[in-house]
Amino acid sequence: MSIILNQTTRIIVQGITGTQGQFHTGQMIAFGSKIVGGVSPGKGGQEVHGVPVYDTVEEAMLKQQVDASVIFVPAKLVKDCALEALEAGIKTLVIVTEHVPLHDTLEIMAYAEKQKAEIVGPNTYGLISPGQCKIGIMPNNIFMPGEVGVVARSGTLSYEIVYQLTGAGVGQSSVVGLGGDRVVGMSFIQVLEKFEADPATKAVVLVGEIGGNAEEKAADYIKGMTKPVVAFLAGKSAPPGKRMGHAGAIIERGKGTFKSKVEALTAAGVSVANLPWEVGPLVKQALAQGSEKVYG
Amino acid sequence: MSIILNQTTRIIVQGITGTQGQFHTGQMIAFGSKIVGGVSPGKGGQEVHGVPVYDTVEEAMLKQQVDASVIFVPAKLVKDCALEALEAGIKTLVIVTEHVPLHDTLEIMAYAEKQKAEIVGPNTYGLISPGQCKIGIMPNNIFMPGEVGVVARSGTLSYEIVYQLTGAGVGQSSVVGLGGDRVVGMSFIQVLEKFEADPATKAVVLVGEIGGNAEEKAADYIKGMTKPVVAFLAGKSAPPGKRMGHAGAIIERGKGTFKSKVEALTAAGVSVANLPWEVGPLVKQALAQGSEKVYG
Amino acid sequence: MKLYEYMAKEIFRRNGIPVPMGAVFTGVDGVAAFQEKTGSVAIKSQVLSGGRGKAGGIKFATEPQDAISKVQELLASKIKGCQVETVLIEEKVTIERELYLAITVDGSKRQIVLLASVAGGMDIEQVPEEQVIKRFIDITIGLQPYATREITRQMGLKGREAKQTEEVMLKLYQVFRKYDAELVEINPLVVTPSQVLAADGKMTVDDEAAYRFLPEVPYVEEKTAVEKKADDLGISYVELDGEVGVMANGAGITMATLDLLQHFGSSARNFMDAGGGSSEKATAAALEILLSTNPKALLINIFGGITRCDDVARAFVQVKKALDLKLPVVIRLVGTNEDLGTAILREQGIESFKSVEEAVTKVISLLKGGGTDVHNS
Amino acid sequence: MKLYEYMAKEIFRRNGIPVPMGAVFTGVDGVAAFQEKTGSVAIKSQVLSGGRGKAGGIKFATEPQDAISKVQELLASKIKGCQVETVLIEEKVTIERELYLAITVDGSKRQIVLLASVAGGMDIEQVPEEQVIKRFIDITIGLQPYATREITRQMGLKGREAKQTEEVMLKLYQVFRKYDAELVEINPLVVTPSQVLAADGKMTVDDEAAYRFLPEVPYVEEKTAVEKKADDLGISYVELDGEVGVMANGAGITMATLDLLQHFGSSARNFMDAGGGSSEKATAAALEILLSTNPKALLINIFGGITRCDDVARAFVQVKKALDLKLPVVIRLVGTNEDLGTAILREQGIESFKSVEEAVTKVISLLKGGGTDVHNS
Repeated sequence: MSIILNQTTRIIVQGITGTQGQFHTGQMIAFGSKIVGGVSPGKGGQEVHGVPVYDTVEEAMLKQQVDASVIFVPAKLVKDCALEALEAGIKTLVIVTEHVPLHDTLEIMAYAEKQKAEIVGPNTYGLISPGQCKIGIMPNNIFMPGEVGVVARSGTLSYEIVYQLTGAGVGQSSVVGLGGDRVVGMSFIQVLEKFEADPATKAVVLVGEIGGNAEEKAADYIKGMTKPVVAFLAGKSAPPGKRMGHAGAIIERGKGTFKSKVEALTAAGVSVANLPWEVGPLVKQALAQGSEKVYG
Repeated sequence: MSIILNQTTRIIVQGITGTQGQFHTGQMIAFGSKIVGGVSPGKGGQEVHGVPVYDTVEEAMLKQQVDASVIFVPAKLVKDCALEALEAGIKTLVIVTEHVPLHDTLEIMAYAEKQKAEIVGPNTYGLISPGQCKIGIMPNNIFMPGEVGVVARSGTLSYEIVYQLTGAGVGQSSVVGLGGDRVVGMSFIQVLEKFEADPATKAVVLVGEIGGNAEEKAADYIKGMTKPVVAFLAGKSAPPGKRMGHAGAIIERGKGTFKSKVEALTAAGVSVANLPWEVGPLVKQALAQGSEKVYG
Repeated sequence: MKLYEYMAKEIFRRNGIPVPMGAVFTGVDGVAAFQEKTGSVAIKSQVLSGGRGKAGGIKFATEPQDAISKVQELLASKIKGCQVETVLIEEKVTIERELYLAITVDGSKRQIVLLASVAGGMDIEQVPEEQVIKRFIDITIGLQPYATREITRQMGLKGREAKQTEEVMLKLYQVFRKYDAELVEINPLVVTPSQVLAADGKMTVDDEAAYRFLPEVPYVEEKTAVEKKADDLGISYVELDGEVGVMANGAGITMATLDLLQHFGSSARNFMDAGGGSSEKATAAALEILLSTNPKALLINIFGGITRCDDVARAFVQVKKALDLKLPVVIRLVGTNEDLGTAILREQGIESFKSVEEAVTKVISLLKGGGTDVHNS
Repeated sequence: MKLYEYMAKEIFRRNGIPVPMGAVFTGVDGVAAFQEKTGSVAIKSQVLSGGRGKAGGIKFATEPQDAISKVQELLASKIKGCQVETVLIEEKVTIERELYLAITVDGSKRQIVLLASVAGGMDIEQVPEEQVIKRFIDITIGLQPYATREITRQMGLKGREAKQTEEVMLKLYQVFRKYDAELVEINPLVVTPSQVLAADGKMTVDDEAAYRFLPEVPYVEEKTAVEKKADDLGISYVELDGEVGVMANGAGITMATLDLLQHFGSSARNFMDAGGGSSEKATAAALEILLSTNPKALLINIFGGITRCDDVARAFVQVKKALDLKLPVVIRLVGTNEDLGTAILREQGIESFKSVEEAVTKVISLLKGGGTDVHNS
């Protein structure tokens, strides 16, 4: 088991004939994901890695049963392609593309709410249920099936944490990258709810960073969770007031600081790791205690 | 019992300080409707017929429990006031105003769908549950409590039919005017569903007219109804191609003709009255047969 | 309000929809020069009714003199009863195929709908429904490029043809929204070797939004003088050719009244929905309009809701005094302030009916009986 | 991109938001004439940082000579480290009260939010949250008049004050949407005896939407030369003052790398998120940027996802050959095409790490040990 994705999830790739779309379609297939179609206007009838290409999402859905779509098109075209997927009835949409204009994202989110669809991203590496399925651009070889759910705002940092987990022998049930933009679809809380409900997930790792108040809000939710949560946060050394890339690392009015996040999470019973390689041991410890709690 | 409205329905009036708003607030109160507040920007703190006036719908809803709102503001302001009611959480909205621009109506309907609210109108006389409550501008004295539901597209024609019913001793459970515009909120089918489900309604009268295909669609639904339906349709004598006011009476491509409507309704088991004063007798007959069917 | 083809095309052109090069003429001045510059031209009568092509309203010319005489011919003609007052002369374009495109509102779906077909041209109304693609548009997101791609895919268009048609759809939707249109239609949208362009253009704008029309929307008078007068009063009025002048309030009840007249063997001189909430003054003006068409009798059928019976009664008394009515008049009065209205009429010796059946049969019997105003007898 | 006050106000003015009469100066030419025409004036330094008033960046003058000398004074000054290059001189307005108005995006709600307060003015950041009205706006319907009425009601505004403030809100929302803004802010929005006007103006536009900015949106350079060069390469780069030049891919891992350097007793010379999917060429350019700031050592921390390890390895080899690197460099390389990347480096005699812990501690030990490039030893 896992969240959102499993071995039966049927996926289409929007922008499948682009460089990134082609490369990652190959990678996803190699990982075992069921890629049932691709969309690329004007390229209908072609094939990419043996996957049929359609002109529109609607056409793809006429010819295939589809559960999820992943978007690789350039930033300017993301709004159009996302609305296309949503109108066609896609309920799980992963937007990998970065540099999507903020107002476009807001329009996408409003329409997704109307269509009752879930969006991961934009600017995400995607999500993965190791051993079953992945949607996105994460490297295939760092994951290991297991019982720890991972949710992260930042991309590469969550690879680092997963790498540490796998290195420590701690496998993952699912790993979700929320995306690095100021506005993204799925939130920490939505993913934590799924992990809480997933029988295959025994503990959760939250990977956060300075800026915004997503970690503080997550902490509120975690108070009511039955499963142990371990966190790692980046940005301890960041000087105030400097904007560090797209990371939402704007420190304003004393909110969103490293300190406020650590305090909120600690108060919610989360073990906050100081260093990336402490995450694995902390998770093992939490799982051991959890077993005691449940069975002991 | 009745549909949508009953003696506990708490109503606000948007545009209560205007001429129509004031007059019909008085009429509604005289009928027994619970008017708990009015809205008129800049007039907050005043009273109309003893009803407190607020500046905004949100303010009214902070201070009163509200189930429905009725709009009397000028056409140009309807969109703003309707969206205001919908955002504030009103779930039953009656728009009496006529001459609302079509595109404004479309925007209102899209937002109502999002907010899961029901709209009656625009360009409607409203709806009434005789003996209990009315929202709108219909004359108070022609209605009689009873067990026949009436639903109509046209305003005054439905007064005529109700007048005939009351004259024939046939009382009404609820009477709903859908509104005379090309695009209106509630449809024949939505009202028929409510009548079908309402234990107090034993038969239904549908008042239609040429133009559009609302009666044909209603006929499809009526096929599955357990309660008898009697119809009266206007426009038999209308010359093709002439637009008769706002009535949607544009006869196009052989659809929406008097003949096609009569055929569709008759095929669905509806008794179609030739003359307004035949409606009462037909309803009585249907009710008598209905009783036989059920109890005999 | 319906716009003439040349007006719709001017709006299309302003908004980036390609149209053939053309010019508008109300006489022959400049026709020869335009033809010489342009070469082969189409000369198109500007009328609001459909089926103009089949009615001979479009002619072609390749010589200046021929162009002039055909313009003269068209300007002297009537199309379906309408005098041609303007012609649009356009370059003749090379047609590879003719498509159909329209955007309007589907009342029962409460949504904007785009209609498209590869079977464009004169007989679009005969095209089977399955050959017309219907796509509903959520007004909150509007028509987006992806939807146009799906439409052209369903139409079977490819490459340039598809791309240019998608562009036109997006712009046509912008026009639809920007100008408060009820209908925009291009039939045919022609594919030429280099582009797709609107060879015809229809546009109906929503009169209710007239107060916010952009300045480039022209005013088109489509009504008779009497209809226009009624319109200014906020009254729906249509001239018919029967004998009884009818005034009622509400489109449905007015139609039903016309139906009753027909049912009992007479006919209506007009459709007049005096609307809800008409004041005494407006009612008087409406009555004057009715009388101006010389009906053989008048039937006033008022069911008071917003309209108050006393207003109607007072207005009738006023008009009756001012105009010294000689024709038979029957008044039916029920609803809001009914007693007040009935009393006002009775004071003037005028009887009114509560029953519509009695009122209709009465007016017919008066007509057949010879035309005196019984209410005053 | 943040706009200067005078730019934001020009956009406000174009879009119907009243602003004080004013003019922009980069020297004293015309200052006297403007002051004489206007009378009492405010002279405002144009800088992007907040708290300008408290930092002495705003002066007043009532005489031409005084205006000139104050302009000179400001143009010679720095505000929070930024040289003042432009001043905005404005008429002094009669202030009845100062309001606050802003529109931005609430990331956690995924919605646009309007903030309003009657406690506008210099200390808005100190105003308790309950005195700031927050209203979320559904982008599908936008800010509608009714919402502005509810906001002014909550603010306790009445009559003209309320109406004019509502107008400004509606226009400010239009500006927010039309210009792809991340933030528009008016603090204070001043109420004068006749109108409400934007006495200050802040506006930040979304760089990601730069391709569709309206022509009236000016370009503001806020970055150092090196940051700008990085920006052109699509790299997030911030100069810091530590000793180790850092390149990583992804903002989070870059921050974590900086945190590790600090944890182990060193510090970073910069933040550089080379992004996902960087090509070999872009990676080489990024490395050159790093070297241009003369760090004492380099730490390259690549976790390949879209970024491929072989691209980074090849780029490093290329830069190393071209520049004859003398400083210590530590490379950590895992993820996509890791084996390929490691092999390319090994061919050139360069060792790479898999463990970030080893890489960070290694670079620090090299720094402390004296600065040779161990990978080539």
